[in-house]
Amino acid sequence: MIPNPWLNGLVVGGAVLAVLMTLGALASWWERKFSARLQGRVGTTILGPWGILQPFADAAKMIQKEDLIPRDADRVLFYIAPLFPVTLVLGLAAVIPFAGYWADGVWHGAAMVADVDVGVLFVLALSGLMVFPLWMAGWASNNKYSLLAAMRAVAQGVSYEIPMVLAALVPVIASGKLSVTGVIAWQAEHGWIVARLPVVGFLAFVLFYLTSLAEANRIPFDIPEAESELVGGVITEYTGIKSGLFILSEYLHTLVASAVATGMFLGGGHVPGLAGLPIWAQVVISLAAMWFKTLALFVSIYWIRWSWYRFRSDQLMELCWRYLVPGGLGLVASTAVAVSLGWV
Amino acid sequence: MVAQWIPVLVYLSLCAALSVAMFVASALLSVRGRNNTPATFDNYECGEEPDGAAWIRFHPRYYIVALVFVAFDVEAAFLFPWAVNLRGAGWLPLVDMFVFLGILLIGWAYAVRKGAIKWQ
Amino acid sequence: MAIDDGRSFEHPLYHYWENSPGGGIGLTTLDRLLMHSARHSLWFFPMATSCCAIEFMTAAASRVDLDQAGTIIRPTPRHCDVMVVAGTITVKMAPRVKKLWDQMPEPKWAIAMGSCAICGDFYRDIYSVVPGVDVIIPVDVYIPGCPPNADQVMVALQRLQEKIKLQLEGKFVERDLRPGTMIYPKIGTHGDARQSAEVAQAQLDGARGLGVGGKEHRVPRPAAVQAPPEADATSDSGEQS
Amino acid sequence: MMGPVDPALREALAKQFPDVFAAEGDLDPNGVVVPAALHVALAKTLKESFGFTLYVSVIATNFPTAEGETYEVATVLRNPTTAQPFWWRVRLGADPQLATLYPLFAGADWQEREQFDLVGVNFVDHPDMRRLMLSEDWEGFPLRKSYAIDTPHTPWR
Amino acid sequence: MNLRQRDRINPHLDLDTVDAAADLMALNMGPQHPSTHGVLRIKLFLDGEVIIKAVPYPGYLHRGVEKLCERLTCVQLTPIFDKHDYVAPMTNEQALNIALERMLGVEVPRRARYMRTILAELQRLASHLLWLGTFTLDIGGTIGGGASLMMYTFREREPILDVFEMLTGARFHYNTHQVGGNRHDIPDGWAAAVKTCMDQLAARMPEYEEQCVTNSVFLMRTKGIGVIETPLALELGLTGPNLRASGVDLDLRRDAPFHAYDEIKVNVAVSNGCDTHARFEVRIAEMYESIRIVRELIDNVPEGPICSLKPVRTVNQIKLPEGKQMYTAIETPRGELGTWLIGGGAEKGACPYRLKIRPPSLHAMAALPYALVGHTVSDVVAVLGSLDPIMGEVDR
Repeated sequence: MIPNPWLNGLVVGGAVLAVLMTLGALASWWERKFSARLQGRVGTTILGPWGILQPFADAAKMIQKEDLIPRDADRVLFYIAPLFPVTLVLGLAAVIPFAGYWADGVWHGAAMVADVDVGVLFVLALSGLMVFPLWMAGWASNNKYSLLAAMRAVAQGVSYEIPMVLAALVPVIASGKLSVTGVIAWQAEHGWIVARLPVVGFLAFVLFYLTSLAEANRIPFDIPEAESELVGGVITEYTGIKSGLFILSEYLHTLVASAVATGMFLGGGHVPGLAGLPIWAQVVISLAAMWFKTLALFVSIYWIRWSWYRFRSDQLMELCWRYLVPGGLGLVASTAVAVSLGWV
Repeated sequence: MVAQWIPVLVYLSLCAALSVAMFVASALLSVRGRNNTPATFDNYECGEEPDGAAWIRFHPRYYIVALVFVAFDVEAAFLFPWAVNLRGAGWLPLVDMFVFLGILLIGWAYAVRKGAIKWQ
Repeated sequence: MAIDDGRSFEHPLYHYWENSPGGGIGLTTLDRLLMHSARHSLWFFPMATSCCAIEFMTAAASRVDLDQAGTIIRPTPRHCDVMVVAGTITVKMAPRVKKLWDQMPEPKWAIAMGSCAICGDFYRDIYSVVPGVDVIIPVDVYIPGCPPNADQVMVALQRLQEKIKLQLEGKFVERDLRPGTMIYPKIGTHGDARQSAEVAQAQLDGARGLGVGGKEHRVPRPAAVQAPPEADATSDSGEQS
Repeated sequence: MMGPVDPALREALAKQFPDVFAAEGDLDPNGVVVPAALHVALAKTLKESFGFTLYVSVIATNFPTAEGETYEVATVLRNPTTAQPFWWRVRLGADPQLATLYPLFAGADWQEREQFDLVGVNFVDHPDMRRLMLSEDWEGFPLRKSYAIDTPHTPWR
Repeated sequence: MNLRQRDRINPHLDLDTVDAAADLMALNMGPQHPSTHGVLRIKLFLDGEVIIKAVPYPGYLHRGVEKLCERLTCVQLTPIFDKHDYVAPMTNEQALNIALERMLGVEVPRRARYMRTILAELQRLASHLLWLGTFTLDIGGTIGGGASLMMYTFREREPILDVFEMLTGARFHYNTHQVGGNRHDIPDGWAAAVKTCMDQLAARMPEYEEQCVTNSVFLMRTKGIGVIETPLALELGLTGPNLRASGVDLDLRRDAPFHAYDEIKVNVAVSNGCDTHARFEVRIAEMYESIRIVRELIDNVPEGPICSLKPVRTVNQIKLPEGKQMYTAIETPRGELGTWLIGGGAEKGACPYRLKIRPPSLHAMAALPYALVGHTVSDVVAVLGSLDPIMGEVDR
């Protein structure tokens, strides 16, 4: 952490941004190779070693594509909607400590843009905002597929927000902290939430993971895209880099959501045995640990994506309101009882 | 207190600048077709002429979902201050919140029974 | 030579660059880089109608795998670079093909896959078949065969990449066959003209009632709006009992 | 087996339609020729009394003769339990009109529309007699013998 | 509300029943749409996401084949017939040639009949594999689990096409049948190749089935969706797997045998579910049955000639009797493919006077207005995929 907040935002923020953007671009290449391997294909091979330059070629192509705005579209909304998703998704990463270290028996976060004391709320709020660009895009296009997709996206986004908040309450109750660093520090001290709270912690993690999938519009919750029925979903009418920004934001969202889940439930950068090492070594190891956990979650998201089928929109809402919401309330209640009785 | 938000602000502006930069690059480099026809700017509808605008009046059930969401989201927001201060606060806040959650659950059961959240 | 000559698209800002000192060289390099990228990221729009569509799907599947060359098949024309016309185009379908072609953003290319798309094959003389898709859209690469084997799609993709390279270097002379000189068919209404007009009007009124939407729709709701008929819209759907 | 009229079935039908099935000529493998007036009644009897509930097809054919245009409409039904098909033909004049089978068989809806589209036989009382295959503004009926196969349809040919 | 499906749904585009002022969204699906299996257009009238009325518009691939058939001689017709149902060209050829043979009274040698049976069953496997892939693609999405299964089924389909290529030299449109028998005899090593192919498929099919039936989302998406009740299915003229999934035990392979089906036992899969999942089950069961039949027959192909007529030398070698009319039907992967053949056309009878093809897919499409009403937009693709239409056959 650099003492000057402006400089800290610029330097650390720039670094986080660069890493996330690179990973986001590589994620699309990696997904293509991964799905190809899953399906008995080869995947991209031609551009660069193992085709690794493919996403950059795609981006360069998208930048030069013609920018078409439908005649009947709401031009202003249509034009500005693609600005938001990438911004919002990257913004989520502002409060996540990507590393950490022990000093004086206290766990400190490192490699983070800002140690905000209401970090969890910040993450949930930005994540809730994600439906707005989708809605703007779908509505402004004046395309019926986009509109249907946008309505589904909003309904799904707001519905899954609630179990997500409830799942996020479990580590908050356990740790008594609202900042992501605080939650991780408590986990470093007492043990990771998945393990520390038997069953409840794991269920909360699963719930958070599922709702993250839904918020990131990934199969089995990718109703807003739904290529096979709604052609291109909300981005049906978007050409070139505008559609590219929406697609990029989805990759980034899975990446960042994995990082958030790691921080909230898997102890973030904490691994046992760090205490006693020099600080720089702790930071390097915890950075590696954080990314290892994050990417493991990320891989599992895509594994699910390429092997599952898609829910229907009403089944999706049914699942959320009938099972996930009361389930989340139950998790919160049981955690509260456990904490009040001093079991954890 | 405010100082901790400065890096977030800087970082968010960086993110926004990135999106804007892509827009600018696209504006500089994108091409314009010479042979565009009126059909180019029609809405895509599988190659058909669109039948009217997509802006229709929505079915009320969309709003019901939104209303139920608002109710639950406000409750969830109330839960946070309680959650932070629960440890070591004794029995009373727990019972209070259980009463609160119980009322919420009754509302939930009513909504489910009435089919208010049934999407279609 | 101006960079935009002989192309179906233009770069609105390029001539400022060209005229600035030293801009020409940088611009040529940039253009080469961009077109090199475009060449290796050709996304296909499947205008798949009949038999060739199956071989086209096979080409995307394991044995050939178009993804090797960076090709993704996207269902909406707005995201795509290459239209692959796979199959017979009928008189009824042709206006839609043309419209979808128009809806693709530049730069764009077309591949005619199979003899039906090339010339109509043995349906050529039939009343309802268009004798070759190049009557309505400019085709860049033809894949002969009935249907062509799946690997031929990959070969065609390579030919198209070569062609784009040659176009870029100014070595390829385009045939005098651009959409301006081509037939522009109109989509007729199919049996429900009255229905369409009524639905469209009702929806426009709805949009006006909401007070949102595009500029041209932002007009005050007409004073004399007739009351909606009493007919129950769901009467024929039957309750899902 | 694939013959149109099984003798036992013919015996039974002859009781109800003596005019049609009494003659020996109805064993012609081309199918029984039925007067247009009996078309619906025969289909109804077959469906309700003899179990021919599977609607297979309807085929209209144009026969230009020296006297003028004539048409034949053949209808094929199948009995799903015995898998036996049954078909009969109706001969029509220059202005082909025939009662629809849509009230009896939902499948007749599209089949009859198709025959109307291609051959030009008008099925009376059909609720939705539009063209099926060709566009609404198409002129002529392609499967009539007088329609040239390469009849130009602007603007392509 | 115990009305039959037929009575409570009006399939027609009727101005009185669709209220224009009710703010229904008129959504066109097709003619170009990733999941309409070709160029079908369905106009949906939506209330929210619920389908109030679905009006299909076929004909975007109407190639005038029946008119063309009146101008080509019987010998020239086979390659045309390949292209109707482009997913199962083999059985289409057989439908034509059986019609011609029955009209001419030509016997087919036993060896040719066995070969035809094997080819038909292999084609059924290839066709159903493609169906399985596209059906799951519709349910699972282009980017998703459905695409994975589609890639697998296309991979399994390739060996079958290779076997066809070994026999006929063509991957897709074979032109291997002729009046009186087959054109190409079995090459060396063909039986072994077929057996290898069947072993591989038999080993992998359970995996693919399991990938669907153990997936709760798949079950949720298919069960109770797109119901076509038995009386309606019969009235509409649904045939093949679609009819059997509506609870009617009718299979022309067993009930009106052609080829060598009278010499072997065919177990017919029937389901009473009437819904999308029932159609899925029936087709999967048919695939296992096809594997069994091919394995049973491949070692027992009798020796002998493969064609009872002279090899084709001129195009008007075969002449149809004038004035003779006949309906012939065989069971293709999609159902009853019938031909109404009237002899004695042009070229002194070498061309048919009229050839009406009775496509099973057209009848399946006619069920859409009934099967879709009350479901949501997402279900359109599931129902459409389960009916397995091929637009080349619908529009001809």
